Amino acid sequence: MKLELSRAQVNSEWKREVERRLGREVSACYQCGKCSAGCPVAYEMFHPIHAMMRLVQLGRKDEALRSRSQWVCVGCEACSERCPKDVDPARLMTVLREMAQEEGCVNADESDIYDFHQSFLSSLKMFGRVYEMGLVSHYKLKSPIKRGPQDMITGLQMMRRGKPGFLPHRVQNVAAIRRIYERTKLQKPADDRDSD
Amino acid sequence: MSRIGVFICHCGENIGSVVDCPRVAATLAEHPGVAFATDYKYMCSDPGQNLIKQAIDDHKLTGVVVSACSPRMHEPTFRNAVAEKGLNPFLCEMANIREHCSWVHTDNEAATIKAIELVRLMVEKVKSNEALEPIHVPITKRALVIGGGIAGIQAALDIANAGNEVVIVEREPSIGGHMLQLSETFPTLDCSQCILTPKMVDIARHPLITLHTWSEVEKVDGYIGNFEVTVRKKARSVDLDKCTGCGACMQKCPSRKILSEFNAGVTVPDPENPKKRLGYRTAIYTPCPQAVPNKPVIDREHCLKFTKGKCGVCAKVCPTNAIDYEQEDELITEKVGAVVVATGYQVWSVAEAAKDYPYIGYGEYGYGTHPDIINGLQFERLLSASGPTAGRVVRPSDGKVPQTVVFLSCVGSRDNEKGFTYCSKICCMYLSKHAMLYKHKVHEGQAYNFYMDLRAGGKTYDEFSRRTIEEDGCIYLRGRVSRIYPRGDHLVVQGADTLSNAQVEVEADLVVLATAIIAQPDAEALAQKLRVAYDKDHFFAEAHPKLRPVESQTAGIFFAGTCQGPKDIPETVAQASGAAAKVSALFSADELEREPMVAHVHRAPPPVYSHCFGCFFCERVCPYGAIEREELRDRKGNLIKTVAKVNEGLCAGCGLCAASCRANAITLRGFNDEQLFAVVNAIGEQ
Amino acid sequence: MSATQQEFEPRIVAFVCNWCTYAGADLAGTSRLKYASNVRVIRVPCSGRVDPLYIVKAFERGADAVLVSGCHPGDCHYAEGNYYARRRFTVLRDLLLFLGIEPQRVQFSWVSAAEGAKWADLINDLTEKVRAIGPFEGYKELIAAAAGPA
Amino acid sequence: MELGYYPGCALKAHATALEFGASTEASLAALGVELKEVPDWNCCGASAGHMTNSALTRALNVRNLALAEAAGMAEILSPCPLCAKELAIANLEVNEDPALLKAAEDACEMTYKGTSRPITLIEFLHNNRDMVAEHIKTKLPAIKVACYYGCLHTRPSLAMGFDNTEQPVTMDELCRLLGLETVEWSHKTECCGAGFTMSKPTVVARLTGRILSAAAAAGAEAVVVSCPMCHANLDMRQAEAAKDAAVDLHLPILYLSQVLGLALDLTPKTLSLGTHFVDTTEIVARLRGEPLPVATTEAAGADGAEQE
Repeated sequence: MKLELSRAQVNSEWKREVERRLGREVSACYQCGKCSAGCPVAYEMFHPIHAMMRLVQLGRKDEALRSRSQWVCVGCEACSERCPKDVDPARLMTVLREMAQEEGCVNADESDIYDFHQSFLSSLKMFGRVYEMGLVSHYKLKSPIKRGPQDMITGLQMMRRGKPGFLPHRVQNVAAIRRIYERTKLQKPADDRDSD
Repeated sequence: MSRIGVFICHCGENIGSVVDCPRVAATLAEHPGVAFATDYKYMCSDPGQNLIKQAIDDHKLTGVVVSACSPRMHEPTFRNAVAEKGLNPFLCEMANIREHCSWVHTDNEAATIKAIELVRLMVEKVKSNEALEPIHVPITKRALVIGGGIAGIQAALDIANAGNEVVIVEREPSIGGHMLQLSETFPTLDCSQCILTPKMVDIARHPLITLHTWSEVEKVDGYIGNFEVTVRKKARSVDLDKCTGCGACMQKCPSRKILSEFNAGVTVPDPENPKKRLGYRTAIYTPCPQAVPNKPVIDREHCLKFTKGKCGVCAKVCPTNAIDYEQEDELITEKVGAVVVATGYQVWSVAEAAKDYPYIGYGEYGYGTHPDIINGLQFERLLSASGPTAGRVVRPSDGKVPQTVVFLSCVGSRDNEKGFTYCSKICCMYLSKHAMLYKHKVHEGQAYNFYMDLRAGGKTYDEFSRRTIEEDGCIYLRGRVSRIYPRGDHLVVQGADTLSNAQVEVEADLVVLATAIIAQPDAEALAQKLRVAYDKDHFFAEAHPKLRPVESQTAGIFFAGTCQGPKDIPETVAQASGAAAKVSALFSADELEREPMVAHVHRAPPPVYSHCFGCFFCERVCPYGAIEREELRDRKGNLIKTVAKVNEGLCAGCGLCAASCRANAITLRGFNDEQLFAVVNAIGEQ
Repeated sequence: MSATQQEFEPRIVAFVCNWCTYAGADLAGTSRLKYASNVRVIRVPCSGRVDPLYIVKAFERGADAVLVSGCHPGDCHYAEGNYYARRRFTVLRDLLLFLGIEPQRVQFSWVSAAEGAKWADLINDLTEKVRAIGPFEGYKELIAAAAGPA
Repeated sequence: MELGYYPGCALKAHATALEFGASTEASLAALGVELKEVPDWNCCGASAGHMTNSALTRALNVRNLALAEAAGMAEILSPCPLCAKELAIANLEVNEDPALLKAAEDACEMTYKGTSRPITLIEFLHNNRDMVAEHIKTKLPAIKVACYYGCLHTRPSLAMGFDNTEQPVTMDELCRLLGLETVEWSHKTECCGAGFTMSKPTVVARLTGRILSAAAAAGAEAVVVSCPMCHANLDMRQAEAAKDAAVDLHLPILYLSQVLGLALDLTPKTLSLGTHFVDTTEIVARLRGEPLPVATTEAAGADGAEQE
C-alpha cells in the first residue's frame, strides 16, 4: 500500500469534522496500539482500531469510511477504557459509522451486521419497542436464501421455550417515536442506502 | 542632572525585525536626562560592549540602560562591562524588549511603542539608582550531601578530594542507593556492585567525610555559605562504636520473614526446602553484606522486643554489648556552606491504592498482585549475584526457570490517564539489558519486549540494544499491552504489534514491568525545607534547563542525579561531579560576594536618628529573621529608642519589610520607593 | 460609546516577581507565544515587595488596570512573600472602592516560571476584560495636572 | 420500598430474556421491593441505535429518562446493562452538554432536568446487600460459580461509575453472600459478542468459546450473569462456542436474579429456570439441596454430563 499525502489532505476539513464529533484532537494519539491489543474482534479487522485512528491522522477519508472495522466493532468500550491518551477510539468508531452512512459508503461486506441494525431500528420505529419475531423475519427477508436457513434449529427451540414472543409489544405513543426518527435522521447524499 | 546612556540592541533579527530600533533610539535621545542613545546589531558582542564603554567616556555617562534581551540572560554581562569603565555596575539596568516585546508581538508599530515605553521606564529608574557595593559574607567550607546513592557518593568524593569537608546524610542503614541493587549495568555490562562498593569504602575511609546513615534532614536554616542544618539521627538501637559488624545478631534474630527493601520485596522458593522462601531479611539487619557502614540497625516495626516486649536474643548474642534498646532519636546540627541534594527516585508501583502520590494503578495488569508479574528492580535482584537466587533467574511463584519472559516498557510512563506524562528515560536501555542477561543465563529461553519507541540515545547505547535484538534474538514488538491474565500456570500477555498491524498474544512464564521512575514521595516536603522549586511531578527544578542544570534557584543549593529527573548512571555521575565542581568553586574563595539588593533601615544624625519608631512589624514579616534590634543612644549614652537593623548576611532582599513598613523607614536597595515610584510615574508619559 | 470602546487600548501595568512570573513571561517570549501588547512589566524581587501605594499611583498616572503576579503558593522564592502580598490586596480592595477605583481593575495572579502559556492567556484575558470595563476616567484631571513637569 | 423499573424489550414477557424478567420481578418482590414500571417506556435503541445513530439513541433514552423523571423516579432499575448503559451515556452527555440536551428534548418533545439515573440489578442489590442478607431463606450450597459481568456493567466507567472497571467484585460478593463459592477467573469483563448473536454468529462463537473455557478451566460448575445478551450468547450459543474452542462444554448459565430467587426459596418455575438451552435441572437440584434427578434434557449440545 502506498499513501500519497498532500498538505490539503493531512489538514482536511473532514479530519477537523471527525475531531469535532470525537471531541478530541487525533494528534493526541501516539499509536501505542493498546486499543487494538485489547480489542475482542481485532482479528476480524484489516485495519485494527489504532490503524483507523492513523488513517484519520493522515486525513484518509475514503479508506477510513469504507473500512469494515467500524462495523465489526462490538462496542465493548475496552479500547476507550484503557486508552492512555483518552482519545476514545470507541467513540471514533461511532463517528466513522455515522459518517459512512451519511456519505453512503457503508462497507457491503458487512451487510449482515448493517441490515440487522436496520431491521432492529425499523422494528423499534414501528412499535416503539423491539418485536423480536418481526425483527428476525425482517432481517432474514432482506436476503432469504443466505439468512433463511441460519439458526433454523435454534429458532425452533426458542419457540418451544416461548421465545421470542409472537405478539409485538407497543408503546402507546408510537407517533412520538416516529417523530423522533424524523428529527434525528442522518442527513445523507441521495445515493445512500436507506435505513428502512 | 543625570546623564543616561541608552543602548538599543537589534539582537540580529530577533528584535530588529519587529521593533524599529533606530526610532526607539531617536525617541529616547530626546528624553530628559538622556545624554546619548544609539542602536546596534549585537550589544552583547565585543564591539557592542566597546560601544557602551566608549560612550561612558565620551559622554560622561552617570547611568546606562541596555535595552535588549531579558536581564536574566545578560544583566551580568553589561554590568561587568560598565564596571570596567569605573561606572558602578548597579547604575546599569536592562529593558527587556525581546522576550517581553519583539518575540511576543507581531504588530511592529505597537511593539515599537511598547519598546519605547519600556526603555523609558528603565531610564527613569536608573536616574534614581544609587551606587551599591557588593556584600561580602564568610563561607563555611563544608558541604552537606543529602542522599548516599551513586550521585551523593560521587559528589561527596569529588568535594572531599578537592580538600573540603563533607557531611553525608542517608536515610537507609547503608549508603549505596539503587545502584547497589543492580546486577550488571548497560551498555558495558560491568557488575554494578564491583564498581560501586570501592567508592563506598572510599567514603567510609575518607578523613574529610562524615557519614550519618539511618538519618534524615530535619531543618535547614541560613543562606549560601552559612547554612545551619538539623539532622535527625534515627535510633539505630545499635552502638556504632561498640559494634564490630560480626553479624551474630542477624544470624540469631528470630523474625526472619520481613520483606527486604534491598531485594525490592521479591522472594523465591528455596530449592533445598520448597516450604521455605529466600529473599527475606531479619528485624536486625544490614541491607547487604557490602553495606557501609557494615553495622546493623533494628527495624522497630518488626522487632519482637519492640512489638511484643520479649525476645532480646540479639543483645544476648552480641559479643560487644553493642545492642541498645533504649537508644532514642538524636538531633544534631551541622554548619555547612553548600548543600548537594541527591535524594534519588523510587520505582512506581502498579498496585491499586497509594496515599503519597496520585495514580489509578493498572487493573488490566492485575494491579501487580500476581507473583510472576514483577517490576524492573525486582528482576535486577533476580539477576544479581547478591540477590535471593544468587543470580539464577526463576519465577517467584514456583521457582521454575522461566522459558518465556515478556518485558513491558512505559508502565506508568508516558501514560496521561493512569500514570505520568513524562518518559522515564532508562527503561528502554535496562529492559534491553534485562533481555540480554536473561538470554545469557537461560540459553533456550525466549524474550519479548513490548515498546512504543526504542530510546537508545547515548554512547554505544543503540549498538547495545541492537545486540539484544540481533544476537540474543529478543523479539521487539511495537505496541502497548492491553491485558495480562493467568491461564494455567502461565500468564497470557495480550498486546499489539503496530508494525504488522496485528494483535499479538504471548503465553509467558514471567512478566517484567518497566514501571515509571518517580520522585521520592517526600520530595515536596524536602523542597519546602530547602526552599527550592520542584516541577509538577515533584522532581526538583534546576535554575536553568540548559545553562544551570545542577543549580537550584536558591543560592548554595545544588542538585545531583535523579531527584532532578530520570537519568542513567553516567548522567547521574556527571551531574554529581558538576555539582561538586560548583561547590568547590564556591569554596575556593574565603568570602562570598552577594548582590547588595538588601533591605536598609533609615539612619540620620541627631536629633532624627531614624524614621523607624520600633514597631518591628518588619521583624514579624521577615522570612529570614534578618531584622535585628539596635538601641540608639545619644552621646551621653542615654537610650533614645530601639529601632530595627538589617543583618545583611541573612537578608535575601525580598522587600517584604519595605512594603509593610508603616513609617517608610525601611527600604530595599536596588528597588527602593524612589526608584519604583519613578518607574510608575513614567507610566503616564505617552 | 461602543465605537470608542473598539479603539480603546487599555494601559495595563504589571508588577511581577523576578523569580516566577518574570521568568514565566520570559518563557512566553522564548516560546514565541503571541499576546496583547497592552502590558508594561515592572520587575520587583517579590510580589510581596509591591506597596499598595504603587498601585494607586499607577492609576493616578493613567493606568486602566494593574496586575500583580507572583509565584504559586508554596513556591515563593522567599518562602512566604506571595502570601503577604495576597493578604495585603484583600485589604486593598476596600481602599480602592473608597478611592473610586473599581476593584476588578486590580488583578492578582500566580504564574510560575514554567507557565509561559498561562502568562500569555492572562494578559489576553485581562486586556479583553479591561476593554469591556472601559477606560479609567477617575483621575483624568489629576493626570492633566501631573502632565506638567512632574 | 418502591423502585422505578425499566425492563427493556428483552426482559418483557415472551422475549429472549423472559427468564431474566420473570426472576428479577419475582425475587425483588420477595425482597419487598415494589417495581414501578416507567410509564410508556420505549426501547433504548440497543446496539443497533448505538452503532448507527447516536442522536437517535440519545433522544430515545432522554424520552425514557424524562418519563421516569416526570413519574418522580430518581433511580430506575434497568436489569439489562445494555439499556442501563445507553440510558447512562445519554444522561451523562445531556448533563454535560446543554446543546445535546436541547436537541434531544426537541426530538422527543419532552423536557428533562437530569434528575433520574439508571441503576443495574447488580448495583442495586449490592447497595442493599444488608437487606438481601436479611431476606435469605436458605443459604445456597458452596457450589463453584464464575461471575461473568460482561463488558457493559463496568464500561464506560465514566457513565456506569460502579465497581472496579478491570477487576469487578460486586457480583462475586453477592453470590458469596447467598452461600455460593465464586472462582477467581480471567474473563469477567471480556466481551461475548453482544449484539452479533444473529448477524455475526461466528464472532459470538469465538468470543463465548474463550469465555466459557476460561470459566471451566477455573473450576466453575456454572456461570452467573446479569445481562440478556451475555445469557443469550453463553447459553444459546454454547454448542457452537464449544465447537469453536474445541472443548467439551456443559456450563449452565444462570441469572443472578435466579440464584437470588433460589436463596429466597422461590420455585424454579417462578424463576423460569426451565427455559434455558443448557439444561439446568441438575444444577438447580444441587442448588436446592435436593437429590439429583435422572439427567433429562432435550436441549441441543446438552449431554447431561455436568462435571468435566
